Amino acid sequence: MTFDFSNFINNFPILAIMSLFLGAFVSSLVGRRSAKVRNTVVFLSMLISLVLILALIKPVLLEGKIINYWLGNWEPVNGWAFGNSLEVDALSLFFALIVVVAVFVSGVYSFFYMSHDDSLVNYYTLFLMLSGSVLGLVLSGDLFNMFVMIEIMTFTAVALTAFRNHYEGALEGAFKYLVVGSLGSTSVLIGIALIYSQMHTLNLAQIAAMLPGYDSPVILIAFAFLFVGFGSKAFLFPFHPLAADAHAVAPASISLMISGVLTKCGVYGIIRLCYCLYQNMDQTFVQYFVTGIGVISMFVCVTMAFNQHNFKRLLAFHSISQVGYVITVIGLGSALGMSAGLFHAMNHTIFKGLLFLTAGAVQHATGSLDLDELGGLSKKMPGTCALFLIGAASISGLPPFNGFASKWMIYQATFQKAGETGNFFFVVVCVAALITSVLTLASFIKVAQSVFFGQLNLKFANTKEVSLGMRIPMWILAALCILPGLFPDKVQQWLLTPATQAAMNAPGYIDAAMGSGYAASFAIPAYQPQQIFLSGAWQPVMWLLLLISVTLAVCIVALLGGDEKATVTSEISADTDCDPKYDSFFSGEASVYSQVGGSDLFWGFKHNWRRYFSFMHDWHSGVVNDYTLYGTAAIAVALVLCVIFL
Amino acid sequence: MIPYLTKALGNLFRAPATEKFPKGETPKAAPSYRGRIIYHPESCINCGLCMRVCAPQCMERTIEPLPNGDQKITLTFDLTSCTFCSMCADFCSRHSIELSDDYMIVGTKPEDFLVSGTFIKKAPPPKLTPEQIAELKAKAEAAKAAKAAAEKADG
Amino acid sequence: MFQRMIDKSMAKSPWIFHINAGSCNGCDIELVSVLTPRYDAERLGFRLTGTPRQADIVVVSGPVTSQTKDRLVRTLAQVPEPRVVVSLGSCPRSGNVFKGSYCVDGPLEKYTHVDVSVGGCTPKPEAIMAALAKASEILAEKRKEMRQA
Amino acid sequence: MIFTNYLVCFVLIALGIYCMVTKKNLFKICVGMGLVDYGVNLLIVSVGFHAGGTAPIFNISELTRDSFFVDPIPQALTLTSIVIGACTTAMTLSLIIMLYKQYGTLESDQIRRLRG
Amino acid sequence: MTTLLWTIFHVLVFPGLLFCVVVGLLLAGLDRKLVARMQNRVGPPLLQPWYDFLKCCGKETIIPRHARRGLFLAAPVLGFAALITAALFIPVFSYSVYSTSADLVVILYLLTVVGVSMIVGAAASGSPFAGVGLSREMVAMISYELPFVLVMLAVGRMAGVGTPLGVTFSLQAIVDWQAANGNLLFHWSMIPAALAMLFVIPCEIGMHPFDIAEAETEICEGTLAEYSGPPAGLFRLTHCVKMYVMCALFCVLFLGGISTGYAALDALVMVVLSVVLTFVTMSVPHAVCARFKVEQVFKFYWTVVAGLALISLILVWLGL
Repeated sequence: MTFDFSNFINNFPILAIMSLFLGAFVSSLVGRRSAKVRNTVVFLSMLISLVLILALIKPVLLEGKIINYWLGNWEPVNGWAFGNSLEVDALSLFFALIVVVAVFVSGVYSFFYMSHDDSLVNYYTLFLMLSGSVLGLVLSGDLFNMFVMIEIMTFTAVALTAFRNHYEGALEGAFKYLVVGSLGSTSVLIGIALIYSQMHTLNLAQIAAMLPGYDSPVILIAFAFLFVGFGSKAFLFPFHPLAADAHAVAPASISLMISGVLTKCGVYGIIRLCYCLYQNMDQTFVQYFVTGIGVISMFVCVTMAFNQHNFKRLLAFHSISQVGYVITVIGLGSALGMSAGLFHAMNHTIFKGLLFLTAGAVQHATGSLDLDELGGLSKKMPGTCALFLIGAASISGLPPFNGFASKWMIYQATFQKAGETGNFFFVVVCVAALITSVLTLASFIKVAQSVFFGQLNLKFANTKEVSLGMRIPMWILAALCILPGLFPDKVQQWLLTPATQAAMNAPGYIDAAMGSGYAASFAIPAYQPQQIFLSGAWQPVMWLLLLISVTLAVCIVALLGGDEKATVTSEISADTDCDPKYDSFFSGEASVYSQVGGSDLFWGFKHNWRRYFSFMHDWHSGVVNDYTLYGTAAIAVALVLCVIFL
Repeated sequence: MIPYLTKALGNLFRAPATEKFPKGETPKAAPSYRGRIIYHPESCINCGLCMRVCAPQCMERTIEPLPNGDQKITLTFDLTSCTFCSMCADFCSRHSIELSDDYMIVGTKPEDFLVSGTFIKKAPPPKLTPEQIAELKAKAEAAKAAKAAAEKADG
Repeated sequence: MFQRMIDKSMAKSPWIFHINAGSCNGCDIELVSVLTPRYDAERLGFRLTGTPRQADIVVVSGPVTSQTKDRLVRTLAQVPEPRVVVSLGSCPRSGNVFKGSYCVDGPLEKYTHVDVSVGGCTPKPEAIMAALAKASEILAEKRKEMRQA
Repeated sequence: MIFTNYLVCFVLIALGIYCMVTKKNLFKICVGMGLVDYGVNLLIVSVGFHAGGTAPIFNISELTRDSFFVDPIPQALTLTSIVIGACTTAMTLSLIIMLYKQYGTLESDQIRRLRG
Repeated sequence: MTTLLWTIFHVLVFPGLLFCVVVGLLLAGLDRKLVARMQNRVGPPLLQPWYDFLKCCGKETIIPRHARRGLFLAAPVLGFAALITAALFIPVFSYSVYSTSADLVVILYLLTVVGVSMIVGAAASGSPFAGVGLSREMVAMISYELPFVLVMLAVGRMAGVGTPLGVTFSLQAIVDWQAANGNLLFHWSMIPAALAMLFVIPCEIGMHPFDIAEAETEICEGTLAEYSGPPAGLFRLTHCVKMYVMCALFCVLFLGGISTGYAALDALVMVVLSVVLTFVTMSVPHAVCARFKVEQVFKFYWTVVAGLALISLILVWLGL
């Protein structure tokens, strides 16, 4: 008997999903007995899904295979798909990779981060269900499957948000998330029903084949509903207050999941919707629509972050701002834009995950997330501080890190689009992206200053660095932050190009599911692989130069001042508390806790925009009815726009 | 804005207003400048009025008796505690104190700021003992008697 | 060679930090007038810094009142070596007219070694210039001593 | 007749959203969510409706070219959707109970600690 | 082997470290001298920045108790290195060493790194004055970044109209375009952008009317409040070199077509132009203006300067 590995690999996607769901089931069964067994089960199920998905890299991403798994072997008959299917092309796998890595890191972090909480069995069960549903969503080849997964995802996320229900606002955040999130889910469901009413099928590939040639207003309405639905899962404007509320109160490991994974599901849904199902990304209106929403999310959220006093709430706004970047470039409809968007989506999961985990570490160590209260933690938690700085540099797009590589691609994509089409709108988009980047930087400077630098609040004098188990997942993410920044061309070659081509290649997706020639029979033109014009990337020569310069600068200091025996600072006195020489200069005053609080920074900027900020503050009223109203209005606007312009 | 600009650009082609001070000679102070104190001990009569009027009490007087009964009087002005109000000079009836126009009162040691003068106050003639008085009286009487005798001899 | 260059430039770019230890502002105004176009201390490399950390010459004016004493001591300690302390006017050395007041904790020499003093109430800018020039010479000497030590 | 279905589900959804947007009481918001759910379920069922069709219960051997039945998939979908709706309601209610315990009120405009 | 030697030469001597430092310190000295002359003073000697830097190197380095030692010391080094790297990407007219296809973005970000390193250093020093200083530095950064980006896009579009992508961010391409079609400064649609860039230069460097971050009398040198000794000297040196880098960037962006073909002569022209630019953009405003307030800087840059750049961008976009 020969074991046919290349066929067996077809089972990997479903096994990966099932291992997570089974893990949830088993851990809830056995977990009450012993924490060790529970953790083992959780760890094993995460590990299995990670390994299975990693094993798919070679065939799917590198060799371009599209895996089709028909549940119960209900293969399509006469060009009509009956059964449920999992369809894994490079795009799905790309997102699946993001998901499993994030889940793994978050899970390992949870073992230590959540160790002080009770009823952890529920936590891990919900956590694994969340993971499984997200993985199921991105690997699914079936529209209704996607809806079910979205619902599971929303529930578990809500439940996990409210998990620490004694925290102030945890229940409130969860409630808002549930109410408005269910509005989004409903919107998806309506869209699916409308599509089904016209297509009489739920298989993504088949719909993708039939839709573009089908002309009906119902389809356009369905587009609006689906877009808003997926958008609400990505927390795009105007659904962003939910994310802010949910992130701020959820445990950090769950914040990572919500920002790094759940929003990616929304992004994935939008990509599938626009590129695969409707294939209408070449229409100017859709480009304007998607890009416009992206730009608004990006800009509004980054300015909202200036108003925040809560560490995680601030991160939450940034999270949506970065997703706004992704959506913006995906809306360009160019291969480079897609590539940039995917890269940034991946990077966002990594660096935002890292930042949420550091926030979690700070909360774990000090019990506070208040930016005005914290300060000077870099002395007490040097490791966490270094990790935070890596994350902050990445999200602000400073050169050596991954954020720079992807943001560079984003600017190029938008400006190339502008150059090609001669359309001023995309110039504005490019400028907005650049400015948002600076504002992001400003906002993270604020966090760094008010949490890690400055003076130590005496309240937190006994703070200890978090345990190694919490730092290792963070270091994994930090390494992932640095590596793509160092080798963007490899990432481009191995991950982004296959995923981009797969996303743009709707006929290939259709043919893989429905048999070759199926797309052509619906008059969908065969896909010509698009060249990704990247006018330069961060190249090794620049590394060399930067490295040499750094060495030089160090040498200068060493030569000129460093060998000066008399000027070497004595280490001993730096630590004694009595020598005023080593106090901060505070106009001669005694060194008391005199931190410039987070809310006091950037006065010059906020003062000029005070009207905007006060309007925005009122607009994010915190009342669930208002948020529902914004959601409904979004649906209504999308409907009107789609009906008029499409 | 424009006037400032023209002024600034014009200044480029004008000689600077800066004095050459540390190089070259020290500029003179204003006519009635009250600078470093000059003390003329030779005309001092040790009346002590200057010390009475000095607000920061910058003078110090030491009186050192000499074996011959004279007094060596040293008056020291500590310029680091002087306000240069010129009160002492105004009150000095003998014009022994004057405030010069030397303003360069810079130093690294406390001694650099001291202005002092010494003069010797002659001791008054010693007192006569009763014997001496008697003797003197006797002498005087003798003289008187001699004079009277001479008159008598003439008359 | 670098060391010798540093030695040379030490005297050419002394930066001043000014502490007002309860002064009546007379000396402070004169110190600022040193930087005006007429005297232009900048041509000798002098520059007023805002922080003691970058200062080479600390100029103290005022009779060291009990309110300023702690601040003065702390700030003086925060000046990196080599440093030169200049007392400006009569007050820091003696207390001047405030001598013996209940709120004066002078003189300055109780708290630090004063390298150069300027007398006068207030000193003329030329005198201040001369004192600063002297201070920068002392600065260079101190630097040499430190290097040889 | 099928038009009535669509009208009713539109009305249900609209009422539900109206309820969610304007009613301050948390329970009423929950009711609104339920209404929206029912409207959508009705929509899905109506989508699969064929006038005069039979119930889609066959053996595979009975299936012929002439058999005329309503689309079974929407019904399956509706079942799933109903289950999900029930879960939503349960979850919402439990959250409302906890919220009432913590905040002491059911008015949504007093439950706004997270804002700005 | 020779390429390696050339690389080392480029980084060390020209157009890298030595050239930058010498020209930067020369410009700084000139600036101080010129400002002094405009204020009717004699002013410091031309070599004063040298003396300042060397003197700082001879001083003690105090690391305050609240400071984060590693970052506190690494920040100036990192900023200086990033600046030198940025300088390497700026071609001296035709003599371009490491021109890639998107230098402008690289330079923009490397200059951001310079600012950020200063901010991180300030944050790491733990002083409240530095806290205020860094927030102001950041506000200044937000202020000039918008017009800078707009200018960059306008130039990129102008020089890249013929290319397949329609835009170019390569400084080499921009220089070549100017050599063929005339300097951008003399295209009337680019004049507003050039003006905007002239305004960006002093704020990017933090020269006097815009030195809100280092207001020495107000917030005790702001970001540098706790720095002493060599690190402080390195920050000052960075400041001086930045003057040259920004002037060179302006020359390349708007006067790129005046290459003579000889690297040495080009370098000389660059230095002369930098001196002129220093005078126009830094010395004159320094002598004439009082310091702006924080919110005034922001307002000025986002309305007047950004408006100028935007006009240019729109004109260029309309093909004028």
